[in-house]
Amino acid sequence: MAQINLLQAVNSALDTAMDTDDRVICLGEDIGKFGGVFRATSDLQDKYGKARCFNTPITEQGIVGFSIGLAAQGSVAVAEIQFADYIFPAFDQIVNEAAKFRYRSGDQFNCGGLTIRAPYGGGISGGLYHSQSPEAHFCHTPGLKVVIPSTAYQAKGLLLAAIRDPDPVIFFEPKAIYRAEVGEVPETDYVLPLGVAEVVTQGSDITLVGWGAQMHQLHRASNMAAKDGISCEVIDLRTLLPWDVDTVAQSVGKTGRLIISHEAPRTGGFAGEVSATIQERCFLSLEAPIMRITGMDTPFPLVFEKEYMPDYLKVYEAIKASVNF
Amino acid sequence: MAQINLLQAVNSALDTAMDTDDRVICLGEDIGKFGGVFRATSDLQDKYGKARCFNTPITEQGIVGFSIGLAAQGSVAVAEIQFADYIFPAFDQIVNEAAKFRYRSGDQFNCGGLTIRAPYGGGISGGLYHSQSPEAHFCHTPGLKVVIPSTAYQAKGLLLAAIRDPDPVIFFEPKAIYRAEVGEVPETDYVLPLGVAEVVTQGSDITLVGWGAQMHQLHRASNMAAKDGISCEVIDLRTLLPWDVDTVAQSVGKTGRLIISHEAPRTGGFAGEVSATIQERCFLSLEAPIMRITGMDTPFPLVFEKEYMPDYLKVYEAIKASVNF
Amino acid sequence: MAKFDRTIGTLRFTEATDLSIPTLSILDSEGKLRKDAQAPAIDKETALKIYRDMTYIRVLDERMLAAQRQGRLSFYLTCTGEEAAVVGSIAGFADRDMVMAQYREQAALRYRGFTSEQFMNQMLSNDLDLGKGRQMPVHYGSRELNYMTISSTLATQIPQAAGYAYGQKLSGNDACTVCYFGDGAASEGDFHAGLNMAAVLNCPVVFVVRNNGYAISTPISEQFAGDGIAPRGVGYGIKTIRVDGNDILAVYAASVAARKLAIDGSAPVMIETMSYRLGAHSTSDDPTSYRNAEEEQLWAEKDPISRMRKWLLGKGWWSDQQEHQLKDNYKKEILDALKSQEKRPTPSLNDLISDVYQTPPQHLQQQYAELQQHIDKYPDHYLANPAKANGTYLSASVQLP
Amino acid sequence: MAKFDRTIGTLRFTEATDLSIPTLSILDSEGKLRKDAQAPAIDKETALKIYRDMTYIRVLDERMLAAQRQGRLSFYLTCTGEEAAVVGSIAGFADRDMVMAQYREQAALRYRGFTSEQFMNQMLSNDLDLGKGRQMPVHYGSRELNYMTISSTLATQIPQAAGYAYGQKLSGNDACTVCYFGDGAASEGDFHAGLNMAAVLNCPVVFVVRNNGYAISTPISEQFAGDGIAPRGVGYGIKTIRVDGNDILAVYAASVAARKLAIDGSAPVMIETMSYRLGAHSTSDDPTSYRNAEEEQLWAEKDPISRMRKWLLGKGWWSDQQEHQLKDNYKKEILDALKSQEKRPTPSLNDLISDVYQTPPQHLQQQYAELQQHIDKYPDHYLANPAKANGTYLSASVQLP
Ligand SMILES: Cc1ncc(C[n+]2csc(CCOP(=O)(O)OP(=O)(O)O)c2C)c(N)n1
Ligand SMILES: Cc1ncc(C[n+]2csc(CCOP(=O)(O)OP(=O)(O)O)c2C)c(N)n1
Ligand SMILES: [Mg+2]
Ligand SMILES: [Mg+2]
Repeated sequence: MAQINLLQAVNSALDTAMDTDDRVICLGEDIGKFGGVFRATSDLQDKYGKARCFNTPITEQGIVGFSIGLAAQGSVAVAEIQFADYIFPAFDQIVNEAAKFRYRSGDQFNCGGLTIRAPYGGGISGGLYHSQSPEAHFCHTPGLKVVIPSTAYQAKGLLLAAIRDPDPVIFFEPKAIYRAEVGEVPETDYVLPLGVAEVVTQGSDITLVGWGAQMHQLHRASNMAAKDGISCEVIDLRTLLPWDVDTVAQSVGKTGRLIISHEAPRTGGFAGEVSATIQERCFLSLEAPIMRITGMDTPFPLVFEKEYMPDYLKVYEAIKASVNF
Repeated sequence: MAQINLLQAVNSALDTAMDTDDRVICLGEDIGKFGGVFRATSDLQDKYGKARCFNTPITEQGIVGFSIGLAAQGSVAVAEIQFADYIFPAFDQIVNEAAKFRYRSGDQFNCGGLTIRAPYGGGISGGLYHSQSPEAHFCHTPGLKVVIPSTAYQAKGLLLAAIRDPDPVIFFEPKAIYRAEVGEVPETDYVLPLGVAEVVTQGSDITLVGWGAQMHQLHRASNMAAKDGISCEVIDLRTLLPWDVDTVAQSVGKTGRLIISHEAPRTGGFAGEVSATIQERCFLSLEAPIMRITGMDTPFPLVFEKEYMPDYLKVYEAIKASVNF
Repeated sequence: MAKFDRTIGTLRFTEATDLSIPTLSILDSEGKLRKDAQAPAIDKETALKIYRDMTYIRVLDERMLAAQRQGRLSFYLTCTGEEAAVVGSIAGFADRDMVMAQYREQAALRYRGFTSEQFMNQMLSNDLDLGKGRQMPVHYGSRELNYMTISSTLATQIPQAAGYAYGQKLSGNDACTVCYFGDGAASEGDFHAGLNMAAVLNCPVVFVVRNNGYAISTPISEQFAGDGIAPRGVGYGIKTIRVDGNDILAVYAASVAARKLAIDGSAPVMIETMSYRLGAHSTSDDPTSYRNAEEEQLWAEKDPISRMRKWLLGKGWWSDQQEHQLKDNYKKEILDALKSQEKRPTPSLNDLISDVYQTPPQHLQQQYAELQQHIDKYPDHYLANPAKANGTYLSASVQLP
Repeated sequence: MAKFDRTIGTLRFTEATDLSIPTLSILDSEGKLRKDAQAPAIDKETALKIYRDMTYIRVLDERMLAAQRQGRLSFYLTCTGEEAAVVGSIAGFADRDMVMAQYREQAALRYRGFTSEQFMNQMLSNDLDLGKGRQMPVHYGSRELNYMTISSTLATQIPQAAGYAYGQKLSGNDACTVCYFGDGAASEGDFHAGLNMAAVLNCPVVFVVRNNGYAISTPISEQFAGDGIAPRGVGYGIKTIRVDGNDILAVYAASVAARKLAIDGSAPVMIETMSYRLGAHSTSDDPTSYRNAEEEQLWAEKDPISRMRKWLLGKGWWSDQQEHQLKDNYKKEILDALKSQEKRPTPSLNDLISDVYQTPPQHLQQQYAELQQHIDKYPDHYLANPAKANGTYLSASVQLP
């Protein structure tokens, strides 16, 4: 096993997917010879040819529409959207088409072979249009699956699972930790299950739930809290739709406290869904209000990015507030 | 004051807006001579001319983009999207552009003159693409306001407020009750405040929160519950973004119980946001879990529309469950 | 690819009139071959199949309009006036070619073999509907007949068709995709995305643009300012032809040629069929408020079916007697099918949640269990023959879709 | 409007080559007037202003590239190679015309009078940035100069420009909108929406398409298959011209004529400037992996600034001495501005939440109050000169935007 970073793990997953299945096709803006602006598709065109790994014109609605058609025909389409901020022109194709394709046809047709990859999130001084976390928009769309890895190991296993999953999957990659996040990743083929959360740290006093780059803030906050004698159970959701309610509910049943954290703005963010559901399931176990530590209800800022972000200090303060409630 | 229906109230608001301000322009698919497929813009082209009320080509992204430009220039653009189901091609223009226009320019430019009207919701045997309630997608977008009337009186007062509001507003109209909902509506000019909920029925045992066509299900359920001796406080949110947390929190502080209901699918729906927020604000007052009575997590169905819908019977059962918790 | 190497020293703007795209016309209004025309090779069997299917759809459309008025179905939408544009084009393709249509192309589905019962099952949302009762009437689809299920959202099928065709090319199965859409749909961003991608990625797809003068109430003069849709194809580097959409031979000839170009050349082709929507947009529409009777009359006189009949009669391939019998048979077949299929039950309640995903996830199963419990409490309130309810539910002025 | 009345009896597909759009060229590569060319009327003052602003931007671009490498700003993106396309076009418009640009048109902003300090304020996100430190470098905007704030999302400004121009027409203020975008952006659905709406709704907007051969790494051969972007304009019924984008006189002549057509005729006009992106896409890019040095060299020899200089020298309007002095002055001006403006403080923390709405709603005020409390607990951790932090934060292989 080699030590590689999250970006290399994505590349390895794509390589494995293309190698093990001729029907896998990668497409997107600048992903061909250039290997993508982040280099996630490096070498794939050389290895598998221009027919299976190619540049598209700059049209996100076209990329997704085209990929739906490919998938409906029997190919396995892995489309890259250059930044998650640019996924919105494809919103109709994703929400009205991909998500409803199987249902509306009575299962005569499906586009389950579709996976849409997009780097998401802040922390790179990207301002309004290179920083957004749009996951909640897609989590309100039955028919889609939404997956976000937080480590290199997860990235490869979850991306392979997403590509091979029989339903369309949106796969958001935490670009801020593309290189910083390094770990042991098998060179061999493996998948991690979709729809299953990972309890990363066991604990007894409070449950912390997050996904993607935000996991690192949770770990850091959890370590700080440990020094205060507070034991945090840290859960990485990994799949947001459908999400693993049981694992979170079981944990909160034990700890009685819950903090959910994400970078996206608070109002309408996915933390609200987790909070509402867990409140329904664990009402009698709750010893303090479920808290949300999130981005603020503004567009993503530039100079005040650090202040906007739901960092470990904000999580740490919330842990203390919850425990002292 | 005349008895008119909700659709006529919308028409009256548009008429008043165009009459009182030359800068108001109505545009959209089939809204000109034809007066729109629902007739919301009837007679406006005759009255105000083709320059101020006109058909556009069929391109929702174009309609919204064009309207943003109009508003930035100083016009007051009232764009119709023929069905809320068809707002998604305009998602990027709404979420990345309209919502962020003022912020990104440091308030040098704004498109506050923009209002987007769209008929939404089920109950008309419209199936997947003539029934959706996409409000939650927009409520996760700082910079927008989201408004939904439930009566003819509200429709006129809120639409006039939306058109004159200094921020871009998405105005969803409950098409299932366009004609059924009739009430006294002043012919004169008036506005209702945005961001303020209406306590429609005072009650003491449980709070019911909803908006749009769903209010009628809540009223009916509330009447049924009254016969069982349960006193419901019914709140019409009217504006979803920004929503009136204080009014709901105050009510729940009193009743200790809350049900939120909407037609859109449960997961990621706006009820989650209301639940999470009220749980934070009213934790110690809650006597039962906050419940959500919503559409199911499927695309909008056709033959099983009735089963899918969060109707008064489902709300009534939830009221009993909450009170007996 | 463009070379951009022709320079000029004087300032001149290029205008729409600099590219004049003529309309291919083979049969004149009397059903006679134009003198200068080259008629396509077409055998009697194909010609008669085309004619029968055009006629079938005319009869189906008339019957279903009436049935909708009687409240037997919630919604309907005719192909009337455009039968030659649709049947003439589909006849140029092979059965293995995928069809991705808009919603007004039931005639193509019939050409592929869709039965009267199958039409009824979909429109009545009964238990045999291939779409499991989930979509409004006329949203057909058939995997068996390579006819992609219709989506109400305009133009979304255009980039999808490009992708589907790309997949066909990679599979090497000597097939292409034929993608239909209207003059109105051609204004959507997806049109641009799909045509440009098809061209630059060499996808074997034939785009058939049905220019029928209107998009609901909006005349083409308010839809675009150029010379129709055809010049756009040229702009994308797509081989493009405009045809008289009421001339069955012109449409057929163009389609046969287009398919060959698409498959042999691995490239998209565009056909613009010039025709007219003789009926209302749908049963929710009344065109009298936005267009005049003279215009309608003018086009009614160009009726593509009677024009083809004259040609067939001229060739001695058809007789008035056959005509009467054919129509009577179709009327009976269609009415019988309506009567029998409307007695069928609705799909199973489980189809409310199946197919959202390949396997229903836990939360959906739970919601379903809760629903069943709830229905058990109010058995009379739910599951009450919703197919019937459809017939009365829609308000007459609601435009669907 | 189209009449569609020309018919033809023989089957023939129309192809891209049926519409050949030439390139307007006035100055040859030596800066001499072509024999067959009609030079536009241009006075010395305008010519020198154009030349100076082109030169200024070349100097600014060089300086800021270096500053970015030194970590003094996070990101930069040059106009190099396209100065004539941008300055030549903006010079054809009036100051009251609105500019809606993509991101590579800083030269147009300079032409309108943006100062070195103003450029720096934006790039350094300091307290005087008109955009209040909210956007990445090069996302300029100035209400005073009628220059709409740049958005990173490609092509969104195109339908907006149509709407803006429609508003100008209604206001009757004898102004138009000039809308810039690249060959890559022209593939977005918004392009189609904007151009078609502008044409059919008669909007006085001039679309300037900068065809510079690449969209990041993607060459135009993988962006479209037709003859560039110009024929699309013709398809929409828009008067269209293609010009040598490195020929200042051709660009200027076309722009002056385009503005007149747009305003007098209440109609859109399209100009395609054929040029080349001589530099990298941005400071996050390295073009060596996707194009070769020969190609770059070929285009470097066509440098629009030196071509214009030759013309000016030929006319006796410019001298080598003036040249040196001008460049030295600009270098100093720019470096001084960088030094002084980078010392300025950041905007006020309140600008994190202002302007989301005209008035911050209650929930946002509350979030802000909580943030302030939190910062008070960790005063050293936050508000630590973020402008400086920007310089080191970005990974070199992140493409922004
Ligand atoms: C994205 C989207 N926008 C709007 C509509 C509503 N709509 C349904 S049909 C139609 C007109 C389409 O006209 P055209 O493409 O010319 O087809 P025709 O009906 O003439 O065959 C409209 C606007 C829709 N279905 N989808
Ligand atoms: C909607 C959207 N998709 C993708 C991007 C990423 N992106 C930024 S610039 C660019 C290339 C644009 O090329 P072109 O329009 O030719 O302009 P040029 O850089 O050549 O001036 C891309 C793909 C974006 N900013 N917005
Ligand atoms: Mg039409
Ligand atoms: Mg370019």
